[in-house]
Amino acid sequence: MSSATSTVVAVRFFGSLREAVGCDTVDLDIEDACIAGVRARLASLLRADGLQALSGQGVRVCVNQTIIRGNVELRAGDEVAFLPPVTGG
Amino acid sequence: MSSATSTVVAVRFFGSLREAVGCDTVDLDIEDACIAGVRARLASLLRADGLQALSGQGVRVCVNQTIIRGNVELRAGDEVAFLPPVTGG
Amino acid sequence: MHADIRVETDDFDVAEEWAAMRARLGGRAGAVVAFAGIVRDHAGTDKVDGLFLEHYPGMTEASIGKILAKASDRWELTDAVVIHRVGELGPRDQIVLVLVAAPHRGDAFAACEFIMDHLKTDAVFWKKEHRPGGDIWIGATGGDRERRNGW
Amino acid sequence: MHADIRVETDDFDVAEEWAAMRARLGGRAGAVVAFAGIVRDHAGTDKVDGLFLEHYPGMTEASIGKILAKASDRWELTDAVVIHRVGELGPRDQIVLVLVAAPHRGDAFAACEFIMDHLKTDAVFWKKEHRPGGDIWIGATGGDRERRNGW
Repeated sequence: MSSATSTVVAVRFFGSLREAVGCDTVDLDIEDACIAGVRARLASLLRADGLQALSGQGVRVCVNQTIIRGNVELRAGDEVAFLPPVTGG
Repeated sequence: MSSATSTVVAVRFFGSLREAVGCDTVDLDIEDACIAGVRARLASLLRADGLQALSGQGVRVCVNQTIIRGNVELRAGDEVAFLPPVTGG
Repeated sequence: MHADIRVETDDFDVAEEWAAMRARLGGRAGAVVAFAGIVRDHAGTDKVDGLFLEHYPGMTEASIGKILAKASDRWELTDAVVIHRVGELGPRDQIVLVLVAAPHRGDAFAACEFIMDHLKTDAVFWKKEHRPGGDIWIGATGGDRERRNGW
Repeated sequence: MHADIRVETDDFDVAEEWAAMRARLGGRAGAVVAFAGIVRDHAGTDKVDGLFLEHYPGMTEASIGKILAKASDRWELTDAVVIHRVGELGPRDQIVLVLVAAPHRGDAFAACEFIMDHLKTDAVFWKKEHRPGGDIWIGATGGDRERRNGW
């Protein structure tokens, strides 16, 4: 999964996660071009409470607006999003 | 139930019964001041098919806008109505 | 509960009724549900050229009032409006409006559908359809009665 | 089926949406059901001063589209419109509108309520309530999930 060249992906945080992380969107240059690589990079950037929120119950991860499970590979320009539990209406 | 003096009541017909009877409202001078008296009087006034329609399935009789069952006494000025099955909306 | 019942020959304006209800709502109402019945141009496979609706002034309004009272006993409602047209109506004309406001959406949906189902079977109206083959007086259908009895 | 999905910060006008839908209806549609959600001034016993609604542009519209597709598979519908507001909303503000037209009223009622129940649980929105004690992010409640799972 790892690559020698780095990959830049956009990472977005919504709702309570946006507040916990203190950021809306960040462009991350990741070494390991996958979700685990994003998490590893975030671990070196975020405060502990922000990082913990991303692993909270019901948090879902999207790649290019599609919810994914587990780890998936990423390409340059992909958009990764962390979504807390939703509620409309 | 019968009285020597006559009693005038208004009799109304709605929907298909209004069409079958060929009349909207009629003031009837009845000898027997009750629903049976109204029916007897109508028997002498209406054509057979109109009369038959009044005894059709689902026809309800009202006195002063309240549905009644069987025979009830009437007073002068009462409004009797024959209602076919209803449907709204 | 604010309740309003009208039987009229004139067309109604959903926008006006909706705005009037909204103006009456306090901060308690979280849900408004509206149902409008529209005259269709067919019934089953038969073409329908129009309808004639007849009512019994006084008794008809009272029959609708009983339906609203039952709905209000059963669900928490803040407002209910029923407008039912009578007279000659053509295809695509509006025929009936039921507007309900409630604190919670489940109550508003249930009450609006309950009122509409009971209007079909219990409200004092008579409906004649103008079909190409002639006029037909319509009774509540078996389906209508089943829907009502399902409540 | 004509379908329209909008997520906007501006308020919507029920009258305008209703009129536009009615203008699209042919003689086939016999029933229109509208649901409007309105911001309440309390949640349980807590006062609520307002809401903040957030969405994920693109994904949110797609999540609503999936709900409409499910409804349209399940019931015979001629038209469906969903408008959902985002941003800051105060008590008594309109928050969501679901408008459905169908040949038969049972389908229109069921589809409208189905869409609304799924908007609460499956549509991509995040809601924060402003309460006197502070802001709270709200998740779909157990009751919301039960309603959705009941379909």
